[in-house]
Amino acid sequence: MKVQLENITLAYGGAVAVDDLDITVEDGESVVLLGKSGCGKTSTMRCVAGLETPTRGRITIGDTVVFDAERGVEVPPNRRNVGMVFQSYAVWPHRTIFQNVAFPLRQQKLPKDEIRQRVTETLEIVGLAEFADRGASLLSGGQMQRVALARSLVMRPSVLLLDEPLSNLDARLRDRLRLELREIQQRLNLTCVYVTHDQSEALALADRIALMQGGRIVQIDRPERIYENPCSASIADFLGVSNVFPCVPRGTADGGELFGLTGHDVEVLAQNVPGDLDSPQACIRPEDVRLSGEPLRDGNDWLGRVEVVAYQGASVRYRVALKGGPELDAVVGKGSAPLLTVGAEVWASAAPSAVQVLPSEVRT
Amino acid sequence: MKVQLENITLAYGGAVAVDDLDITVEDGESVVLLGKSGCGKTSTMRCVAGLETPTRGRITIGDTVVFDAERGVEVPPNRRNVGMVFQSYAVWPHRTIFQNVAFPLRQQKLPKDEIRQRVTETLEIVGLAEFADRGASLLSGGQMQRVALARSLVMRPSVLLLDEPLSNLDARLRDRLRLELREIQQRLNLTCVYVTHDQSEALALADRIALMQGGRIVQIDRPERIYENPCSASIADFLGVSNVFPCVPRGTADGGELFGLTGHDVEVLAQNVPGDLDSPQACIRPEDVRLSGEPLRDGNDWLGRVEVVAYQGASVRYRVALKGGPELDAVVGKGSAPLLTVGAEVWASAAPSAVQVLPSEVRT
Amino acid sequence: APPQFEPVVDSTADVDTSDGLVIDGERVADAALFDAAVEEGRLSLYSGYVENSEKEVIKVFEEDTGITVDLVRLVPNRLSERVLSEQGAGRLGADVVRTSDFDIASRMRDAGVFQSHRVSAYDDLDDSVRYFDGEFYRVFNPLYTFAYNTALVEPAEAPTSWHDLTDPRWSGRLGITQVGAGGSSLTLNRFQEEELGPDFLPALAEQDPRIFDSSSAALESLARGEIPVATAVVSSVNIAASKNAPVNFVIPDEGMAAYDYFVGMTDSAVNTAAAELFLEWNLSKRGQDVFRQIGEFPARGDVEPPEILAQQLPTADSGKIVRIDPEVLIAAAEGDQRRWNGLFGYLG
Amino acid sequence: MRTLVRRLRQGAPTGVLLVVLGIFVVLPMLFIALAAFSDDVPRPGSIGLDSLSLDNFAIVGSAEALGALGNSVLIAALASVFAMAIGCGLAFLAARADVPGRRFLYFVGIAPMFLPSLVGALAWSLLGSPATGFLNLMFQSVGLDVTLNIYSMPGLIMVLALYYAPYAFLLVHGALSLMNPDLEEAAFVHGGTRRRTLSWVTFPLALPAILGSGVLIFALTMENFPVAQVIGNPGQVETLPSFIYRLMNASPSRGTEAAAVAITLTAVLLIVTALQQRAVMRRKFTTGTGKGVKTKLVSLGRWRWPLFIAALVYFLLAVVLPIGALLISALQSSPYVSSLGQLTEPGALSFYMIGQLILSPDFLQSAGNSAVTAVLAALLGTAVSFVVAYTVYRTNSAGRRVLEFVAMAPLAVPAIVLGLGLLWTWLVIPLPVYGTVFVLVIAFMAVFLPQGYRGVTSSILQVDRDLEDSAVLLGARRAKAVSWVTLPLMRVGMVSTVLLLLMLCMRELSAALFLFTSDTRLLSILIFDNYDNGAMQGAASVSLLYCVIILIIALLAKSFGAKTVDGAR
Ligand SMILES: Nc1ncnc2c1ncn2[C@@H]1O[C@H](COP(=O)(O)OP(=O)(O)OP(=O)(O)O)[C@@H](O)[C@H]1O
Ligand SMILES: Nc1ncnc2c1ncn2[C@@H]1O[C@H](COP(=O)(O)OP(=O)(O)OP(=O)(O)O)[C@@H](O)[C@H]1O
Ligand SMILES: [Mg+2]
Ligand SMILES: [Mg+2]
Repeated sequence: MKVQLENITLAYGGAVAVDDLDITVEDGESVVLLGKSGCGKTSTMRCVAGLETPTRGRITIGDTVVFDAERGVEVPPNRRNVGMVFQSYAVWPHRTIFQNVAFPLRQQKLPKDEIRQRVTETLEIVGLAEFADRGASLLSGGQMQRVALARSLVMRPSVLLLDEPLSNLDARLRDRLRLELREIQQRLNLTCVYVTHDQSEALALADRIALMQGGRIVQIDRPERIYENPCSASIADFLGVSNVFPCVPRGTADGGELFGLTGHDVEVLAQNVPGDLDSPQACIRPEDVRLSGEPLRDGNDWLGRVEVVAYQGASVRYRVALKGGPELDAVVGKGSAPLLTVGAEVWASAAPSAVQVLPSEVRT
Repeated sequence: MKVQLENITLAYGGAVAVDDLDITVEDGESVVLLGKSGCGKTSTMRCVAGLETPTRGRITIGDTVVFDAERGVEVPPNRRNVGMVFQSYAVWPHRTIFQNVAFPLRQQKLPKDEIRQRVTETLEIVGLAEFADRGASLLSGGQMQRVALARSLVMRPSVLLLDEPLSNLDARLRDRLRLELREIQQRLNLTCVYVTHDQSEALALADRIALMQGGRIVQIDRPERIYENPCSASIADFLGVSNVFPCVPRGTADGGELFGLTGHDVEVLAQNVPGDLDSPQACIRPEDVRLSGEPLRDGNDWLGRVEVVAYQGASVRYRVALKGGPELDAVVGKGSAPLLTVGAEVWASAAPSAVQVLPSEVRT
Repeated sequence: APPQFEPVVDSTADVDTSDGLVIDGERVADAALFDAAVEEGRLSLYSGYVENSEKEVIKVFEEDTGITVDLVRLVPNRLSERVLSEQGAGRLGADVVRTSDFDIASRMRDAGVFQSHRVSAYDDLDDSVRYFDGEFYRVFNPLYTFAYNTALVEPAEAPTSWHDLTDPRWSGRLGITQVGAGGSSLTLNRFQEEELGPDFLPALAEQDPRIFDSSSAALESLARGEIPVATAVVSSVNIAASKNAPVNFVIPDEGMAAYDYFVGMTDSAVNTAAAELFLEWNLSKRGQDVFRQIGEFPARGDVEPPEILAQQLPTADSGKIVRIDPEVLIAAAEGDQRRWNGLFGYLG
Repeated sequence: MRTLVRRLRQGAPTGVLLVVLGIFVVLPMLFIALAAFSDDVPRPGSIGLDSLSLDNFAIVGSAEALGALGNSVLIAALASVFAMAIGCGLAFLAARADVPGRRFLYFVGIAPMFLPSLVGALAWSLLGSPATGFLNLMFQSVGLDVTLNIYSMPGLIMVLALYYAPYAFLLVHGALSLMNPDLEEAAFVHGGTRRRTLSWVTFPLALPAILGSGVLIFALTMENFPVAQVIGNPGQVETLPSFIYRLMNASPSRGTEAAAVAITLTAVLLIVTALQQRAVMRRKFTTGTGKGVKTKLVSLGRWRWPLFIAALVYFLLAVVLPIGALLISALQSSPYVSSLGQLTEPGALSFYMIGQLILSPDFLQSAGNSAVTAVLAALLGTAVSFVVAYTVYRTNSAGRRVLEFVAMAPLAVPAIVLGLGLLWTWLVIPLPVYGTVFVLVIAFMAVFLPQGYRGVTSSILQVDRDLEDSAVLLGARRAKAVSWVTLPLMRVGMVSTVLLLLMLCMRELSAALFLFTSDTRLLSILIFDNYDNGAMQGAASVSLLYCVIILIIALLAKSFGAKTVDGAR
């Protein structure tokens, strides 16, 4: 079911948590909400679920207006058929796991057998089948989180809201559940809104990613597009582009436009620069920086010294202090180049196509 | 301060959560506890903090025996000088953030000025300085988590226990805090025990990683070593080696030993195989699998069809169904190869040095 | 083993119901009234009279007539509040109301609570007994005097007159009840002012007595020996003594105060016959005798004053039973209270 | 316009509640207020606004009233402090500490409730009167030269503190048993000593319960009449309740002035309530969160036994000694005891009277009435309290503050005065309940609404909203979510509240005085009448039996909710 939020504003006491927010989630679509801690993700979800009453705006689920500040419409949460996994789990400590998970089915007045079967199935998915009769307060953090997840999954709501549902699980389990979630979502054609801070999770689960800043959506798009074309430097930064430098235009040059990094002697060549920028920032992904013994001569080559080496499993992260320039982060695949040591002199290179010049913030 | 746990066993009611566990964390060392949800990580920390009373064993912090089941020694938590970030945050809802964070310093009876200064400093580190006077229950999940972190950091304990302290924070913030944490830990020579499910976090923070399974430590070693030489297939699996196949030895061949994958026609060539294995498993990291149009002929080459393509930001994850063999996961750097589409025929290759054959479980 | 308690009231009597109600030869009701009353079978009584005493009365009445009495018992002040409220709402549940205090009774009357009923002996009754054409009657008078704890004070050493109480011997050892505690206290106060002279109360105040809020609390303390001497009501002392309390009362030389109890049939009475019978019985020799045995002073002049705890009470005309005229009492009430509070340094 | 409609719809539940509470609570109080401003008592039939005046308030300014007020405030303040200390301490021990005999301590906490304060006061006057108190006799017989004088300001304060501590106990116990120990552990780990942890986390988190019971106890001790009468009066300690009592009992009755004093008292107490409300509304006290409630016992270390013994001493003072005294006085054949030795003489004690009493129809009927009324009123009262508390703390409906004020208002009116208002109300309201048991039930619900409301709120504040909301999201109606999640989590608090109301209703006298009929007499009236007749022995016997009945009911109630909230196992 399509979920549509129009001009939603929510304030706690005086503090505005959600600020004139607009977003549409299509039927069967899975949207991941990304944003800094405290930017209003949970609050937005609570508005959709009907747990908070926005001061302004309208919320439509499917064809039904479930909230309209102007017309005084407000459908109570239990009539919205929205499932939600709470950031705080909200597992009922006085019930067993089975009872926790069976609850939504009981509400739907399903026959006992079916309830037992579906609950067991779902508990198996989250790996808690053996704990079914354990009291829910006698669980580890991750186990509780899985109970919360199972409880919402078993319900098969038309809209599912998941607030960091996997944050306390180990990587393997998270991987598995992520796939299961995606599978279930697609099979049941569930409309999903998902909050996660795990980038690979966001990418794996999202049809679209919505970026939130200060209570509003600043960009919403397909994962690879948002990843490749962030609207602003702060979004880029948020998405893991750690090399963000304020810069000033120095005119057009061979193969792109030239920018000087503010406060440094270093210049950078970039392609596809939008015209007319407030406080432009040059953004370079660490994975797009190549390190080698000699300049690559395909656009930008800077000489520098390795300052920090951080082992990251499949890759290595370097911090290189550029000569007359800022520090630059580079992530290099483990197999693709020999390991550098701290103090080594290297050439850092970046193709002009990999350099994005963006406004520091989106204009709203 | 050195922390030493000897033969610690903890049971909740009947259920054993920590089972005859031994671990020594050296002075100033940072150990990351990794393990499946529910394997006993939190319980172990609670034993160190003095919040649970093990049924057996001894715990030494520095030179003091803080717990000894046999001799009936049990030092109360507040006299152990151990800081702990709770998985459930345990932020005091009835106090302001400032009061929450200042608590440990008040306990140390520091002068007011110093308290104010240190609290402000710490709040700045976690990015909550502006919220100092906000009631702690009026915060978002991530903000509460940061309060919990700040509260333990400000205390400068001799041992710091962190139970998934960054799980609800966004990637950027997590990155930053992770560096800060590491920096503080090294500067103050703190002994740290850290639980995290984020692999890059584990790698970035750990001097050593301790792998826990079913209430015991099954492997403890330096990050890159544990990553490269897991003791067992289940550890490898846990560490993100998604290609784990049971196999049977087929004798020695050119450039290594040959194994047949159980239930399939496919064979795999491996180097450095330990002798005498129970139920050997062939483990191949997805990042070590290369996909190309033709066989690479450096050991293992299998023909297959792309089944799933998952975009992962800086890399792409493929699932390839091998002809006459199992499905194989491969992660390919975004820049290093052209994108493949579902249904494409490819050759999957892996160097024999990248194939590990391991016992399925560690013998204990 | 049961402790040896003397029953307060000896209810044996010769009851004949063959033609009306005849008890010990006295015709209490004629056949028509009695049959109608028996027909109704029960009646509802709102009473301000001491609970246990009222129950003794009811017990005997029920034995004599076979009619059940439903009792609602409240202290007179609250009784009046409740009766007036119920009356105002037209929901008065009582057939008969008994209360002390002329003021209360006449305020109830003003509110239309009572209906007049002339008892058969009406014409023989004194004007201080029948009021407003039989709307209510004075039935008996409790006697207010002082009493002592027989375990602490030898009878020979007990004070015998009110003025003895001002003897330094009793300084700090007396218990009295505050003046605002109701009509009884006001009556005693007036008695003291009129009969003992204006110096008595100041002298009593000098003795630094312990002041109680109600006479029952004072008696309770007396029985337990917390104080050796306290003002008390004869019937209460009688009942307490019957329960083995070591107390006895004094018939002071100067006499004692007698305050009034009234009974009347309500305008809204449902069980009219039973109510009428109850009035008849109350004012019959039989009824009066019951009150007498309890220790009250009967209102009918032709009934002997009681003998209580082996002391024969003086007769009405001995001058030792001092009844204050209601009008006088009401008129003096405010001034008396003010003076008393001032003398005893009492709030209120 | 549309917002207006929404406002109205949002306000609807509050509106209904306000109407209900309006009839239960506001109307009686309006009558009292009217009386306070009238020359004549505005009884049914003569209600009108024609005799309005402010004259009655002159008495409020009188030296007597001010003196009594001063005394009362001092006594109430001190008694509340002690009662709170005892109650909270016991609650902590019984709910959260590893003392020996925890279940027994729960009993210790509520047992003094079995004794109405009237009976407790009587018992203590038996024990501690300077001339013949059993304790003094005992001191004498062992040659100790001390004389305990209960008839004094300290004595009054002690008796009040002893018998009001259970209020604090019940409310705080409910809140403490919901507490998430993670919060305490966090303080413990971060260097807090045990005591510091308690004072920084545990008790502040129980603040709504503590403040709530504090206000309650303050108000109740302030207007407590029986103790003031039995203990204060012989010691010439003047208090406001005895002042009001005297006004009501004066001849002619000065009801309107009593009402004026009561109204003033109401105003004072409303201010106190408002302050307390502000403190509670400002912060969140949620501790039982969705991340688990794992109630864990706090280890007391070497304080285990000393604290246990302290609790026993309280038990001795509040229950054992008084019951003993009552027993002796119920059994003894003469009320006068000059030395303890006298009691051992043959025939000095006898069960005959008690036996007689048990079999008497009066007693049986009143016991039955009391039990029925109390059980009904306790259950309904708790239900109403819950609905009100829920509306106030869990919804955004307009007017919820008003609701809270109304719910707390009866606290501020002495029950004897409120009883009068109730009488007028139920005479005027054309429903056929006057004269039946129901009117008593309604009256008790109204009188004890504040106690019930406090009891429920102290728990409701502790349960995380997310827990209930998640049930609603999973398809439950709100009512179902409440009954499946919120209520079970609050069980300890709810059971405590029911118990509290049950005991209060069993003992309540003043509110019933004007409303009972011959068929609906209550035990408490029997006790009071006995006392009023000076029949101490009767009062003691009835009190003892009454304690037994209450004990049975309480144990039954407790066994319904015996499990604490530590999760299904
Ligand atoms: N209070 C308790 N009572 C009974 N069993 C418990 C309790 N707490 C935890 N357990 C059980 O003990 C085991 C270990 O729990 P622990 O909390 O140490 O796990 P963990 O490794 O921290 O897991 P997670 O990563 O999910 O937080 C789990 O199986 C859990 O179910
Ligand atoms: N109950 C509340 N009262 C007042 N302010 C609140 C409350 N809950 C949240 N806030 C504030 O509203 C803002 C948005 O909160 P929200 O919970 O929506 O953030 P979030 O995006 O979910 O953050 P996180 O990732 O940390 O969970 C935050 O600044 C927070 O401090
Ligand atoms: Mg959130
Ligand atoms: Mg854990």
